[in-house]
Amino acid sequence: MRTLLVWVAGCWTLAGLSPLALANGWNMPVGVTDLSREIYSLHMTIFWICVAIGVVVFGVMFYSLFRFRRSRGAKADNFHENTTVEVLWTAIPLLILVGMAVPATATLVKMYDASDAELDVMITGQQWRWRYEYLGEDVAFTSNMSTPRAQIRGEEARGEHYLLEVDEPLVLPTNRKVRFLMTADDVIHSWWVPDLAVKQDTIPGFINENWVNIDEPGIYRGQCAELCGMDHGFMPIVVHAMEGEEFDEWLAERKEAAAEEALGVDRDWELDELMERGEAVYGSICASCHQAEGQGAPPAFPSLAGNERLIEDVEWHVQTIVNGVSGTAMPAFRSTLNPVEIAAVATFTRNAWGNDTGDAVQPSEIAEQLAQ
Amino acid sequence: MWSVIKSVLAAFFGVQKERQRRADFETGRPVVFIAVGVVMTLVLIGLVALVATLAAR
Amino acid sequence: MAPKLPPQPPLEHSSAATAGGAAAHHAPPRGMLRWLLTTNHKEIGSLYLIFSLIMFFIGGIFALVVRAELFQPGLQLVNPEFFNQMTTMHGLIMVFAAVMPAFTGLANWMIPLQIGAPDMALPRLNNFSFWLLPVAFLLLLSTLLMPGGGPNFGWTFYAPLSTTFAPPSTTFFILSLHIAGISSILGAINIVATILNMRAPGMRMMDMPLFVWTWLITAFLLIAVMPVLAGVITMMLMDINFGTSFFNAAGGGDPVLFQHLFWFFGHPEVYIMILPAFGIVSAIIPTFARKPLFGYASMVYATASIALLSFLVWAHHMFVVGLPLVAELFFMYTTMLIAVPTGVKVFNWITTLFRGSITFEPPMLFALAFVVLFTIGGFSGLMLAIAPADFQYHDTYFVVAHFHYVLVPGAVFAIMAGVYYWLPKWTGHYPNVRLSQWHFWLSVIGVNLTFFPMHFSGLAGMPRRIPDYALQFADFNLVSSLGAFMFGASQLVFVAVVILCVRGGEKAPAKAWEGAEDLEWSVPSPAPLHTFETPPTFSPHVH
Amino acid sequence: MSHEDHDARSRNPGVRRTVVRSVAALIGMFAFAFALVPLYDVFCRVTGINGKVDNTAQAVVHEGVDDSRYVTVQFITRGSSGLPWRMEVETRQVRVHPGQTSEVNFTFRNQSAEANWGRAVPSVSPSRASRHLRKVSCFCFDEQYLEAGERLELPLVFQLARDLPPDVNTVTLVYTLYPVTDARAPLRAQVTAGKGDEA
Repeated sequence: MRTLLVWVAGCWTLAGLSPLALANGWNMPVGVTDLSREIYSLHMTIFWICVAIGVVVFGVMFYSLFRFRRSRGAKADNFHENTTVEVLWTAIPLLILVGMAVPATATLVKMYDASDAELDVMITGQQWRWRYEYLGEDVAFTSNMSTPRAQIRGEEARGEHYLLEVDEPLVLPTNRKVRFLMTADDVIHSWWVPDLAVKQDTIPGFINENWVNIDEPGIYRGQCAELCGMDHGFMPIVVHAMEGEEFDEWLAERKEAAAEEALGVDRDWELDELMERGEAVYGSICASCHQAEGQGAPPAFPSLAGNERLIEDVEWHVQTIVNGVSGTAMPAFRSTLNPVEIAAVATFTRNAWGNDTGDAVQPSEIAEQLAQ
Repeated sequence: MWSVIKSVLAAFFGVQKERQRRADFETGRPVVFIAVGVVMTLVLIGLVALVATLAAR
Repeated sequence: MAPKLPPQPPLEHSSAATAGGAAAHHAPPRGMLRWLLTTNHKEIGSLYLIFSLIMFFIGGIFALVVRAELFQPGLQLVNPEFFNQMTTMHGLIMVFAAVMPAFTGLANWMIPLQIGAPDMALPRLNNFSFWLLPVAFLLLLSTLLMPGGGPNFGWTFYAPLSTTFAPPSTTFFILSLHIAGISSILGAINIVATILNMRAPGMRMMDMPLFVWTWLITAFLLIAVMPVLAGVITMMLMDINFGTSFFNAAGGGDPVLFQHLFWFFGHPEVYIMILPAFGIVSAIIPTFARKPLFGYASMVYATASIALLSFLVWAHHMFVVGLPLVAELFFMYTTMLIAVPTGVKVFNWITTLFRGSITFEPPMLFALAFVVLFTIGGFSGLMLAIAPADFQYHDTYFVVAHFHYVLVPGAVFAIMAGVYYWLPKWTGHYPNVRLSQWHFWLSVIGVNLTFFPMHFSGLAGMPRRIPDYALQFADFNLVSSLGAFMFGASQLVFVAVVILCVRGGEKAPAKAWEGAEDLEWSVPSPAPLHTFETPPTFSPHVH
Repeated sequence: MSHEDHDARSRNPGVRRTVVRSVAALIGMFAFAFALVPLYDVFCRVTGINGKVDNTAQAVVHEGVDDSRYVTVQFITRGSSGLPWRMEVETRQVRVHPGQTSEVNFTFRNQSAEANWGRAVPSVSPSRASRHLRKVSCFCFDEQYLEAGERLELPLVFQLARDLPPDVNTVTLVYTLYPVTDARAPLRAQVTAGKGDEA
């Protein structure tokens, strides 16, 4: 008898928990796009249908368990078939689901219509960072997680947006339809921002399409949602949505900065200038594999500190950075880093951690090799 | 043949009378039921694909 | 889960009795050799169940390493590379080494007894398909010690992470899955041959208990689906070692093709893991409600149609991979169409309870927990079927909560219910009721503490398979980890119950449970090594 | 239960028949798994799923130009690790009428110190448009061979079918450069070398 009461109490608290699901942080975000609101309402509709069916089903079950206990002298009946009841309890859920299929289809059709967008952004998933390119604006940058590794190891206090902060967020205009072209360089990743209700796998060698039309400015955070290897949990996505005019200003600024960076290629750079710039590039991109002190994690990721071949053969060193190594996790940075960054990180890795070869790789050499 | 189709449809729907079950097992041969089942599955695929293409338009 | 058949008492007694009349009957080999060479379905059944329990604990330890790391934000215990190996191995061991062998063990034990057959159709093949398993999974576990580590690409081993970017041990992973696949295939052939050809005279196909019916359908699914898995991993092997590019875009291949092939195997596989559970629960609930199963015919027909319909729904695992709109709609509709006839079978069990005369022995407790918690898993399954909503659920902890609810309180509780239900028949003793209840309540609370918060962390935006998470998911993961350790510990109570039950405990008569009707209860408890030498006369009673 | 009884049971005709049928089904399903690969390819080409584009040259269909609407065709070129080539397109996007044939030039540059083989793998978005994209001549049909530092300009001649769904007004064609694994490269080398060595 006692077991039954505890049992019933246990299950009813479970059912009771469901209203809690409405509280913020417990449930799916409503989001800031029409689609995300539609998906949220689909989610809550099917949720409440399930709760309703659950209450009825478990109600009948617990009533029978309680009422027809043998210890209460219940005599067993012998009926074991009533197809009309069975037809009913199959037809009703089927009708409910067919009813759900209609709005779901409408939402899905809308989700697949990425036509006449005002802005095209190419999103490329790489092993363990995202690369954004504004098509036609030749503004492109890589977005790396900016949570310091010390916070992950627990040596420092964790910031508010722990693991969900990047050095270069994807900046998008509000109230404009933005079309995403998504692909990957190595393995399958998945670009997901819950507030925008956009989740799309990025598949190497293939292009996927999606779109968003953000209503409110703000910062929306997401993560990679497809297992992609060691740092799958450490390649966040931050979208910074701003008003249309503000976005145009930002874009113009970035174009200018990119042009200026291109100009900077021809002049000769000082060694320490390159070292400082190289250290920043190394920290955000290369450290995740070759580690902060360049010791790497052999055999998967070779060590750079005291690497004879690197020290002796600058040609091979630059080649590896520019063209990567096929079949390994070392990507080609030819199209992701500009000549200044490649020269800077090459110089840094040739002079840091005791490698001090003393030579500075000039951006002009890299640019000339790339433009060859 | 029609009764076999009816039985397979009942199976898809998931509800069947005991009497019908007894009749099915006594008279029908299993391979007939399997064949009709496969054919009905193909018909179901066609139907659902049709609905999907119409809905996608 | 793992009745260690005591080597001595029941065997001597039975073989002596039955050997009386037969010609010079050579004594069975002694000790270890006996278990290695046994062709008896009862011994092989016990071997399967013991193996499955050991693997259940190994898989459980991998899960506890995962949960220990996720206890708090930050990386405290393992590096991400090893964390991925733990999640992958947890998935592989639990699916292929714990749940499937456990059901095969119950099938080996009970199918011959329930259809009145002396043994399985192909006893030597039966022995061979068991002893393939330790080989396969020792090989799989040994990959953890190989340079580059064990498989770290998830139990779904999507290409190209599992082909071009995989550790060198992947070839061993493929070999071990091949061996495990062959073992399941041979087991399935054995079961189909036994059920179709060796029923007691008078027992027609329609008089078979539901556990035998569901296992027949499962065996057909295994025969249809395991070769597709073998095909996929062979293609993977050729991609990795022989320079083909089935799944490599560079050579004209397509990683999405891998997902189609894998899930074409994958979804019938999850039905393979739940149909026997339906069979077990459909045997237990009528027994303890002392009332025939409601809608036996519907149950049989629905299970039969699942064998075909389960092949139409595979791409609901791939809603966000970039399927065209028509395909997305097709699979949403088929998933809805199949979810209903399968889900409503739960109502049959509940109506069996209605106006019954119910008692709550351990098997019944687990069966009832199965009905309640499996239904919760079924509801989250219905939510996942809505394709637009799946864009937010896919690859988050909401999906993890869904499939754990249908697998842990689903398949695993049904296996435990089966073990509690048939232990008296296997060992001749009732399991200790007090300890069983402790095991039940600790498991139920542990399961809910572990997996219910995952619904919320998933909805709030926590992706799957990540070793560390943002601060807003901290509380959910804390509760989940506590629950996981509680659930893990409570399985030790289960081992105690089983060992005590094998050793001693309250004597059980042949018909151990008052409401039991199937053929296995006509055999003495503990079941002698050789039963139904002369086929029993079977009189069909109404279902 | 002596061994003879074991054998007697397994020689029972029913068991043998079931085993034979099961093994046949097994071999059938294993073959079916491998047959799915070409089936998938054909199915993708026919329905244009997954942006797969037909890699064989198609003749121009003279069905007249539908100048009632413009379609923007965008081109994106992407390198990949392990192939030191650079691939650029002369114009980022072109506006064409369905039915109109147009040509765009792509330049390939081998930036490494030794000759190697590469191949451009196409992908079209939205995937439902790939069925209506006819490629008359395209460098993506076969593997390219570039000497060290060689620069090569290759045209893409294509035509958008008139029956392109009306709601598609932007088609993006992405080419990803991949190294040709040396397993096949020497084979191609003899072929071209045989044809005279100016390559």
